[in-house]
Amino acid sequence: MPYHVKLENFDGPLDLLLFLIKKNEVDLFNIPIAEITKQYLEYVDLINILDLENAGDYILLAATLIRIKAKMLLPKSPIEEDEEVEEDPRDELVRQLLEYQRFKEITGDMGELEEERRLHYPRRYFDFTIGEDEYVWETKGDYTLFELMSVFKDVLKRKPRVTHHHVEQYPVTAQEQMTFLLAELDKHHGELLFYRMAEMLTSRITVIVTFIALLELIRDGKIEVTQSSTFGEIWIKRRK
Amino acid sequence: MKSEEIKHIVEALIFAADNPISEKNLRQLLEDELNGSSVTDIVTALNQEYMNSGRAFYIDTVAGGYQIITRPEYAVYIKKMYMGRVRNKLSQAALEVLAIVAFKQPISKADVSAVRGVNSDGVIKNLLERRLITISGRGEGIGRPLLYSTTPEFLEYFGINDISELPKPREIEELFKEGKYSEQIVDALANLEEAENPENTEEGSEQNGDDQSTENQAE
Amino acid sequence: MKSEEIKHIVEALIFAADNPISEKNLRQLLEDELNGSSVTDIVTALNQEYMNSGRAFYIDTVAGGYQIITRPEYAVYIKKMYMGRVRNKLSQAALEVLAIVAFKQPISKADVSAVRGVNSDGVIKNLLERRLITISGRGEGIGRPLLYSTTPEFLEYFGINDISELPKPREIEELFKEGKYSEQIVDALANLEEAENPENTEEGSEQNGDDQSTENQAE
Repeated sequence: MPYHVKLENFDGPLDLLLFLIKKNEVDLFNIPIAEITKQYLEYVDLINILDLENAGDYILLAATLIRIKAKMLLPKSPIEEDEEVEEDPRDELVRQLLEYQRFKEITGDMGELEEERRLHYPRRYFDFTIGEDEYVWETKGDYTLFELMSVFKDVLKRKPRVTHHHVEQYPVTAQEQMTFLLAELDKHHGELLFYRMAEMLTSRITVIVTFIALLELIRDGKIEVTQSSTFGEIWIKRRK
Repeated sequence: MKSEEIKHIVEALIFAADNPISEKNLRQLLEDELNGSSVTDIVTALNQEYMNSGRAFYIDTVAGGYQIITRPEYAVYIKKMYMGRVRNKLSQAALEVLAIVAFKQPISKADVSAVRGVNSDGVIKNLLERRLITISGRGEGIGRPLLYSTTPEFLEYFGINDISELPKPREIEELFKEGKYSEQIVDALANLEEAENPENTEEGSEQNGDDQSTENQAE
Repeated sequence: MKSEEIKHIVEALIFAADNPISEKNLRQLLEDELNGSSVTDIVTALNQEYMNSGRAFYIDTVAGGYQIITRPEYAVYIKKMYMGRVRNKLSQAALEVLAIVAFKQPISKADVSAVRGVNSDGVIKNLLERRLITISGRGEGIGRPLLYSTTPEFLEYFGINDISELPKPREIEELFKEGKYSEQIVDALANLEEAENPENTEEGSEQNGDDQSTENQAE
């Protein structure tokens, strides 16, 4: 009779290990590490395919098993012998298995409690309209911290982060403003107060772009700018 | 089936329904067992019993069907029972604002609104009145805006002792990050499993050294 | 107020409550009218009446309160009524996590995962969603991890009045005694266990093979 194991039934590496120990009918306190490790690794190969989410945990235990195996094969170094006398490399694992087993054992009983309770149904419909303009009760009016967290997460997700990626096409280009500036200068006999020029502009962004255009024109040597004092009036002049 | 038995099934169904249950629905659930008897008669009989034994509830006939409700004379007590809760029930908007204040406190009104993308002044006022949030200081920015934080009442509502016990945004993100397989899939598999093999003990799975035909649920 | 009247008010309140209602809560709602009478006696009397008249429901003591629920024999019909709308049973993994949280609460996610030897984040999130566990504080250790505990809904879910009604996990010593192994290993393991077990104090969990007088302050 071929054996078939339902892999999804294993709730983690310890569960699998306990299963192997039981299946092989070996003493939990004297685990034949070599054989159990071999079998464990065979299962892990399969689990890797099926239980990707927890594959790491299965592999971690595989590594532990291999380490224990290696430790048991090695002759004890004198130093080690001094430090931990009689320490079996398997002890920690056994302890972990027993601790896990404690809780695993009672899940069956808890499942029975659950089963039994599911045969009983409480009332689900609450609709108390007491006289006109009275409340219609809503049930479970309180929220949990988890629900608060849930709402927080949803709000953050819902909101497109406008503040960070606010991309907008400028209504004007530096090129346009260079042309505009030169035309204005021509209109005003080649001389213009910067602030007068700024007054003609409607938006802040246009002022900024115009300023860039101004710098561009200075670099090209087409205009020059003079200021009589700090914070004083800025004169823009056409260079001939 | 005896008519007494049918009566009690009808009672159980009306009792446990999460909405008024229609006669048609009751008939479907009882399949053919109802046969000759009339649902109306059964309900009348039940109500007669309730009346005779002075029960505090009765079965009412509403548009959608039957529902079991308490007699009006007890309304005053029930109202008292629910009153506090109803008053405390937070709207979705309030819950959102509360969540933002809780996990980003201290925070200004403008920042709350910015996160939600909706003006939240009204909701904030409401939460202030309920004493779930409070003004806790002023920010550094332009105009030094008022900053809001949660109150001890807030902690009580959510059953924690101290503001430091509130999860950090990083922890929230961690909690909600999606695994490769969502829990629902795992659950679904487990249930499938159960349906196929009510005993999930491994008894039958005999070992067989090399024969690794660990085929998924063969059978 | 006559005792008959009080009985019916109690009945109405238990009937209309959407959660198990505690004796304390009932007393508050009845103010001083309850005075001499015992809520337990009233509930017993009501249950006797339900029994005698063959009602399909009865009052159960659950999660530290009273709740009116249907008798198990009607489950098959009600289940049919709710078909497809009832929550799945808990998975084996979820039951494991609940068992660990129930007996080691408050406990961090990392500690739950350590006992199970497998990452339990997804299961914990699912249990939070189902309100069977809740965040109850922060631990003292590194990074002050969030701690989890069971909820009243947990008790209600398993139909128990308090946590002591859960099946107890065997003591680790008892498990040791099952095997045939040398006395030394038992002692070594028991010490290890003891040193690590005082759980809640977190600090004390200095693993130490030799007998550090970490006398069982736990349990």
